[in-house]
Amino acid sequence: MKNRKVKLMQGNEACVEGALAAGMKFYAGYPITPSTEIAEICSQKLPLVGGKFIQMEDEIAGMAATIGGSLAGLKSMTATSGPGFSLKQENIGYAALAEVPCVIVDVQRAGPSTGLPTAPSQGDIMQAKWGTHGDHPVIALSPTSVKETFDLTVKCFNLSEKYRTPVMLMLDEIVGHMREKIEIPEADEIEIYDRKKPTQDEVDTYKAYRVNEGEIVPAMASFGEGFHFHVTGLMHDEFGFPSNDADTADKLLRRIMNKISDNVDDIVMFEEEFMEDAEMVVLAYGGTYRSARSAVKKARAMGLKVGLFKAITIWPFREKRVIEIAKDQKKILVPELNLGQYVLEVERIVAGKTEVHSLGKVNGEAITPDEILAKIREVL
Amino acid sequence: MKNRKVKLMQGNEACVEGALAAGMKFYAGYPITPSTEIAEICSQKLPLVGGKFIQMEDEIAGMAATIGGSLAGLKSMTATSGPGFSLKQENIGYAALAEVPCVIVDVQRAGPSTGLPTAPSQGDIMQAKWGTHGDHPVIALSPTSVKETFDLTVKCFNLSEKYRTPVMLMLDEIVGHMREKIEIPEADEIEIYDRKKPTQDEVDTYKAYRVNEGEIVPAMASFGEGFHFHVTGLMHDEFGFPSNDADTADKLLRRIMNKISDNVDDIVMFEEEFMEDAEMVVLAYGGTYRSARSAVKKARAMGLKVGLFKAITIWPFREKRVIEIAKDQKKILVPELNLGQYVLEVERIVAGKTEVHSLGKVNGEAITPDEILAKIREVL
Amino acid sequence: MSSQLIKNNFRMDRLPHIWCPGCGHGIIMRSMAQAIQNLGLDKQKVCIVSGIGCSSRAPGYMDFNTLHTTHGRALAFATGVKLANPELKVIVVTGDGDCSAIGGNHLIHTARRNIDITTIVFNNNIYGMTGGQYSPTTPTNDFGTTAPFGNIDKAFDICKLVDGAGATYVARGTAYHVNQLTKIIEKAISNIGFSLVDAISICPTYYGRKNKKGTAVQMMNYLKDSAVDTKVAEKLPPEKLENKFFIGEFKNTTEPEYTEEYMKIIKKYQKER
Amino acid sequence: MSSQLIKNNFRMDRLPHIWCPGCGHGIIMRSMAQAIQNLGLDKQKVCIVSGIGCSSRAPGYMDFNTLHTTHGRALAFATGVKLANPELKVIVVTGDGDCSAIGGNHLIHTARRNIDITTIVFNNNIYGMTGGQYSPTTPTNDFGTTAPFGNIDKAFDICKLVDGAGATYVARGTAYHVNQLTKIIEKAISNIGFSLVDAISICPTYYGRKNKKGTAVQMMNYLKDSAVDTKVAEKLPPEKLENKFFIGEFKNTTEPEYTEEYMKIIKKYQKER
Amino acid sequence: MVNQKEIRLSGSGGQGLILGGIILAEAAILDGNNAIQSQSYGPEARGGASKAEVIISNEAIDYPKVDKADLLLALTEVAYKKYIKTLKEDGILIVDSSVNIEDKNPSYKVMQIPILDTAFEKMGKGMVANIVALGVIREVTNVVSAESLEKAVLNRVPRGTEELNKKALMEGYLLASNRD
Amino acid sequence: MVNQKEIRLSGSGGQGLILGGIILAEAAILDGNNAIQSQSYGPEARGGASKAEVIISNEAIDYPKVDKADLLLALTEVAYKKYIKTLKEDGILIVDSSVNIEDKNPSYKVMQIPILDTAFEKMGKGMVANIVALGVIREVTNVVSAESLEKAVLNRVPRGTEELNKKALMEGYLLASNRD
Amino acid sequence: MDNRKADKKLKIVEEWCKGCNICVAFCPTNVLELRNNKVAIADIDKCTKCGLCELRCPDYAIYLEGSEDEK
Amino acid sequence: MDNRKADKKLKIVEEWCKGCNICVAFCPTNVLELRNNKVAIADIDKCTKCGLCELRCPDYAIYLEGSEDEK
Ligand SMILES: Cc1ncc(C[n+]2csc(CCOP(=O)(O)OP(=O)(O)O)c2C)c(N)n1
Ligand SMILES: Cc1ncc(C[n+]2csc(CCOP(=O)(O)OP(=O)(O)O)c2C)c(N)n1
Ligand code: SF4
Ligand code: SF4
Ligand code: SF4
Ligand code: SF4
Ligand code: SF4
Ligand code: SF4
Ligand SMILES: [Mg+2]
Ligand SMILES: [Mg+2]
Repeated sequence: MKNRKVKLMQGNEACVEGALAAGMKFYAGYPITPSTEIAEICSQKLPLVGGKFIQMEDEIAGMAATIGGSLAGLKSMTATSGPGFSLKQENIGYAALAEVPCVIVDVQRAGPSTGLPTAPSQGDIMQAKWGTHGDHPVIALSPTSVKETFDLTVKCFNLSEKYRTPVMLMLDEIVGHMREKIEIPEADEIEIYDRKKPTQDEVDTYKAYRVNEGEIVPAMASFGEGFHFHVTGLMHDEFGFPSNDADTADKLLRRIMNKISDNVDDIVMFEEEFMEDAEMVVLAYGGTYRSARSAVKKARAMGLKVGLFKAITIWPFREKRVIEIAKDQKKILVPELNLGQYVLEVERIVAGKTEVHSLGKVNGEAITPDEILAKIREVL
Repeated sequence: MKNRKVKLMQGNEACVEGALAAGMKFYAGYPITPSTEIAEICSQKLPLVGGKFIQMEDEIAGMAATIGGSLAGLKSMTATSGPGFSLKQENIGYAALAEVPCVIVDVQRAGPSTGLPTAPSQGDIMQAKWGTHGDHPVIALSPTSVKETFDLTVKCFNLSEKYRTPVMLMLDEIVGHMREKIEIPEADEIEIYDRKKPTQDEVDTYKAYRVNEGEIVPAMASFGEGFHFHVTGLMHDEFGFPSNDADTADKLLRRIMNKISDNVDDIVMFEEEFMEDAEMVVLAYGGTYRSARSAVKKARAMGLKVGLFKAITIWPFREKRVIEIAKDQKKILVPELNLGQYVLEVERIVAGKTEVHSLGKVNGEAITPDEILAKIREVL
Repeated sequence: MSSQLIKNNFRMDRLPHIWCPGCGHGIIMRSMAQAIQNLGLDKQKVCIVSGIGCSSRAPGYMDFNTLHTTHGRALAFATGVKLANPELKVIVVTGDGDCSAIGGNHLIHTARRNIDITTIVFNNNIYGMTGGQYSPTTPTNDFGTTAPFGNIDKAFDICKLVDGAGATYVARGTAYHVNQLTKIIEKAISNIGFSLVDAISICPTYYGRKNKKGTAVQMMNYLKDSAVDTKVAEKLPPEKLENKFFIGEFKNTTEPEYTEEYMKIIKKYQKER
Repeated sequence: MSSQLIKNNFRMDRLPHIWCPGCGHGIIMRSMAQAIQNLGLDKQKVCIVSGIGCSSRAPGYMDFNTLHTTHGRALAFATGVKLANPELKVIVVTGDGDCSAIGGNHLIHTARRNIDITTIVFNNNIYGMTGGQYSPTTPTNDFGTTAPFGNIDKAFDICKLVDGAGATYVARGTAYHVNQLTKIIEKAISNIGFSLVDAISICPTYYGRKNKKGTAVQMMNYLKDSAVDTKVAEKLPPEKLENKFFIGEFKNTTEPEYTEEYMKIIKKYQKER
Repeated sequence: MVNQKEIRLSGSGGQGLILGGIILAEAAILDGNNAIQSQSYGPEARGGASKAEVIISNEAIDYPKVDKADLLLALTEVAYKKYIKTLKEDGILIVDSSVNIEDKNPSYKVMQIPILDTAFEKMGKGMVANIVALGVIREVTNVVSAESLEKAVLNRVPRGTEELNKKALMEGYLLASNRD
Repeated sequence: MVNQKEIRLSGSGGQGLILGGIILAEAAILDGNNAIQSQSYGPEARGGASKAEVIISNEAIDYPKVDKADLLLALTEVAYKKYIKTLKEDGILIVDSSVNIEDKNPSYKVMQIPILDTAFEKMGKGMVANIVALGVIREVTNVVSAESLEKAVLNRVPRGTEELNKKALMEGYLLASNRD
Repeated sequence: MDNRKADKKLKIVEEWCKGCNICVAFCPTNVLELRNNKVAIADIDKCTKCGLCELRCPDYAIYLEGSEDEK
Repeated sequence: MDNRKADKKLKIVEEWCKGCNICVAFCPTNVLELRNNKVAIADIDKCTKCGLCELRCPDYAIYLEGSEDEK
């Protein structure tokens, strides 16, 4: 067995360590509680590995520079919280349409607006999917522990490189700010995916937005490597040039949506526990999952037949598995630190096949295991 | 009968006329296709009625100034399109939490990102609900004709004043840019709602965020009227002062959500046609509704039993009525100029009680009646 | 108990404020209140607007029409308030980050329009509220939590910036030179047009600690020793000006004011009344 | 068929461009290409970045690494590109609206950081792409579709603005004075640091029409007659300068450049390679 | 019975076709009918072909876009080439005489009329070509009454040009009637 | 069997309680246990009461927040007043001797210990109060081993202060053991 | 401001004092001191009623007013 | 730029010309004219090969190059 480093580490710090392990070399952002530690640690650690950190004038610029960094060839990340996440939306849409890989961390705090800046929340879950205008592809993951924050940050980079799309890490103040034991894997234990690049002999034939046979996304050149390509946020053809043609637009948009929906199995991660004989399932994610696990264990100790489903990938949604659960007539309870967001998607997927219950909380405090337990007993 | 003016008018122009009829006295915005005419006409017409127009440096500032204008006592509006709608999101959340009435017009164009700036779309329907971070109340209406644009703009102002909340008019390029016959009602035919203000003898007892007995929202003073109140985007108590108290936060957020959900019947508007014997229903909104109506008429002419449901209020959703339709086993088809957004909410509400079908289009062209007709025949 | 000035101008039940021991913001806020009182403004007609930051908490304590907006957007909200009701004396309280980082665009445009808004920058050369990241006014080579190797950015001179953008009154004061600051704020408020006061504050908690500037008292002494009045500065030899910064009035001109110009249009074209 | 300059520097299959007959943007774009060619820059290492607007369509025609971003954000994207790969010569093409309205904050901050980016403003004093709304550089009293009663805003002098913000090279040229413009762009690109060229363009379609400025030729004549070289201007009496604007170099200094400073930190602290 | 006519006016930017479409629609409204006018916007339109569309009906008009037109006006060759595909098989093409017609045996009816020449030469004002064209269209289709069309034209044209435009209409009527 | 201890350290900002919490958690990890440290952030915290929380367990820790604590350390009266409600009925309160205890007959165990005095007077360095407190807590609860605690302290304190901090720990041990 | 300096008395709002020491350091005549991290008057007789302490106290915890000095 | 002016020939790309008249107006020797809204050469013999038309043509539709004038 490897002699891994065991450390006490904050969630936000693990996010940076994960990013560095994944090969992040560029960070641009603007500080905001409770994500600020991510910027701070990046400013300290990036130069040590030859990477770049820049504090921009605002979140819009932070997102823009992150995309710029990625186009110039570096794995890039930015981090923020609710108000900044709202500001970044326009450029997130740009990254989605122009297919620029990058990672956006949203350490969720209680909103709306300035809200309760230091209080935990899971209020941006729907915004992650719908925050920018127009249809666009979305991948979002949400970690439940410091270790998982490390792992999922690596995963975010991998997915973004593989699918040429912005990927969101939906942290929350609970996980972002707590310190927990973590074993940092050795470099060679970590799977890293780097964007596919065109080869130098393609210089003359390269089309920046053509998907080659057998590939999921177009090969991606970096600025400065000899490929004179064009990148735009307008609808564009295979060369990357603006086009008003209806078919071109349709093809482009459906391709970037399908690259995600066709690969749900590769992207979606979840975990289950206590499911065999469960009559109801608590479906939870992020920091609230920890309360849910505690509650389910307590419930089991009381003899209640409760299962636990951890949604790791938030978007796209794990439709197949949740439909199975619903068909098994297991009731579903979704506790979350908002007034019921993810539960809406669960309701939609379940389509009446089983009961779906919501437990929301928005007073700035975490949901306690006892609150979930009480709801479990009410539902069962 | 009144001698109403009959005119050929553009949708965007009707929006301004409606706003003026409703008492708009302040407009702040930033030009963007296809909403620009709204700003242009406001700049011409507002001074004529003693109102103010200002072109701000960007959409964020446009939204901010609109809120400022409303706090100073004027009925205020801003208009934009996708990219600008994304930028306004942070401050829309502010208006929602601070309960500042104002109207935001989004003339939807094809996205994501810069997309196809002059092409019609209904791609921001979900963003209208989820665009800003954190849970927040949302009212959004979508007109299907020039006349309805006039009427619904009036309605937007009324709802925003009544519920002290930002209200969105989700126009689309189809309705915004077409010219159509409109009869402008006389001033005295138009129902106008003005925000409830505290009386001068309440100067010393006024609490800016206390809901008085029998009222839906707190009475709203304007700056400069002698009430020294405080407005903040932080969670706040009944005085409007920041508070970190869990109960205060909970109470506030639930109150502003409930003021909408408790009054769905007052807010929600819809229309039905051809429903009696319908075996399926086409549920449509905005510009696409017109294609749907044409298609349904053609279908009826062919003997197909198809009904038509016009969603006028987009958010909140007309749950009660849609559930009834579903219970009647009428299949539902939702055609929309996106890859299927509103249909998701229909699916959720229907919860498996009937079949729900989606017809999406994102190539920058309107959905034609024939496309809907073809889908009707496929579904029936 | 507290002084008449405080009682007359502050929301007593909101005090004491949340600022750290020795934070310069409290001194500047008092100076503002003093200036408003000295001018004898009608309290009902004063509207104080801020963004987000330690500094931006000030309006919450002040007993006027007060508005605490989103980060960086105070001037844009204030523009709406002022244009909608030009009778109001609109004063914006902002931080160096709030007004010159995220809010930089609103700052230059509000200056350009010469709209009658007075901006008081509580400039502590750092993002205080979020815990000490460098700001656009942090001097080169200084440290912040996001500048662990020393800041390589050049700092804005906010006064020069708004001058270039079109402000008609521009001045600087400090939390040490309080009486002068009060006078400057009075003149800024009296100017009909866009005025900016760069009020140099101190943040012992973050800027001070990160840069080994010592206690609040030591930081106040720094202000005392390093600030040179512009009028005096002109007469001093360059070597006396090394490592100094300038205070006093930099610009005091009169140009057409935005809301007045707008009212002219209304007067000329208004049909309904 | 077309000239060698065009063939060498443009994407021939994208031409002719979408700009209106007589639009000054085409002249400025050619001047840029000429400057790049004159400097003998390695085409692989040139990256041209723009925002949104008529002007911002330029990169789509130019055969380099090109990036057409979101409205106002070109300089922020460009900052990412440049910092990530300092080897690239980054040139930003932007409009008066793009860079000084919505993009004003990025403009002043990029100038402040003195990062090695050259900004060419295609300044036509109007929002061309959206059909003629007044912009922050529309002169007072001029008309736009949103200034039907005459513009009451004061105009930015973009050169003064970025000077106040910290740019190290600042100059102005026009679509009429093409050879001078090309020289200026060459010098701007050669400056290691933030450079800005305010390239005065003409928009006959909107600005011209709204303000009765006549045909493209008449507007070119206006540029010819109203532009005065700064060097000459110093020697002229004030009455000769009425209704004139200045062209030429306003600032040409050397200060530490952002990416170079960053590389020093990396050299000093980097552990892994 | 529903009587709905869909008309597409095409030519180059600056020929006033959008104004033409608006006037036609307003004339229809004066007749007590319904009308919808729309156009395509777009940066690419700068300098290229321009078009405006009008739907006129005695009933409510649902779908506001014109797909295949009953009548296509084409004032330039570029416009003719671009939009001829969008004319109904049994539609009417009104095309300026300067335009080179390719299809020698079309299913639709072709009327080649010297609209531009008339406006330039006879009237001395190229800018009234749109009004001449409206006259032609009215005369050919009867889709609006002459009375309403004149009223609609006079409502929209700049003061002082009323007589000129009335004359342009007349020229249009003549051009159309002279043909048959 | 699950053995889980939840500890809340409270006092005023600047007393190093968060660092104290981190060290305690790291010591637990050195012992091979699990630990979670968290704290409340917030603008209101400026100058007011400050706290840090640590959960130590021999199993996985799910819910990371401390609701009712097994042990409350309160170094100031403000902190004592604010957090005493959050101590378990059968918990332990370790409180600085300077604090005025109100409840004369509590269900929890009260240990009043001169932590600040010891740090200030005996050690001459107020800033080691947190380390003295850690010594006390260890001695009272045995929640971490002395060996790991010392290691964790030395890992975290500034170079040159190792001996001082070792001594502070010792003083803590003494304070606790002297009591009984 | 009232200018009859001599009439004014020095007052302290102890609960508001955060012990920053600014008033102490900048009192020209050393009237003040910190006790237990709160401002306190060491020697009222030296006070010239110059008002500098009030002017610079960030917390409005010391001021001149009324007719009775604090001792 | 190649400076052997006399060797150069004047060329026109008619499809690209948008008829803005700039080259016509600013040609110092009146070589050019608009025909049918496109640039045309009225009198090539007057051309001094100064290159101003090329410099100011917004559409790159006129230039000096190669060895054959357009007539
Ligand atoms: C959109 C947004 N981005 C970031 C933040 C986080 N934030 C709050 S205050 C602040 C900086 C405040 O600095 P400054 O304006 O200088 O005020 P100070 O606290 O120093 O007085 C930041 C970055 C926020 N609240 N909203
Ligand atoms: C976020 C956003 N807001 C507004 C617009 C609309 N828009 C596009 S270009 C433009 C103005 C362009 O003006 P300028 O930069 O001066 O360029 P020009 O067209 O005059 O060359 C505007 C307002 C947009 N695309 N995105
Ligand atoms: S952090 Fe700095 S600016 Fe903020 S209150 Fe404390 S001392 Fe003042
Ligand atoms: S609108 Fe103006 S700026 Fe845009 S292409 Fe036409 S002339 Fe040029
Ligand atoms: S009034 Fe002056 S002399 Fe008296 S205590 Fe205050 S500072 Fe000292
Ligand atoms: S200046 Fe104020 S807060 Fe500071 S020590 Fe003196 S009285 Fe206390
Ligand atoms: S080269 Fe000079 S002289 Fe010849 S046509 Fe062109 S502008 Fe005229
Ligand atoms: S300048 Fe160019 S586009 Fe204009 S007329 Fe001459 S050749 Fe044609
Ligand atoms: Mg600051
Ligand atoms: Mg422009």
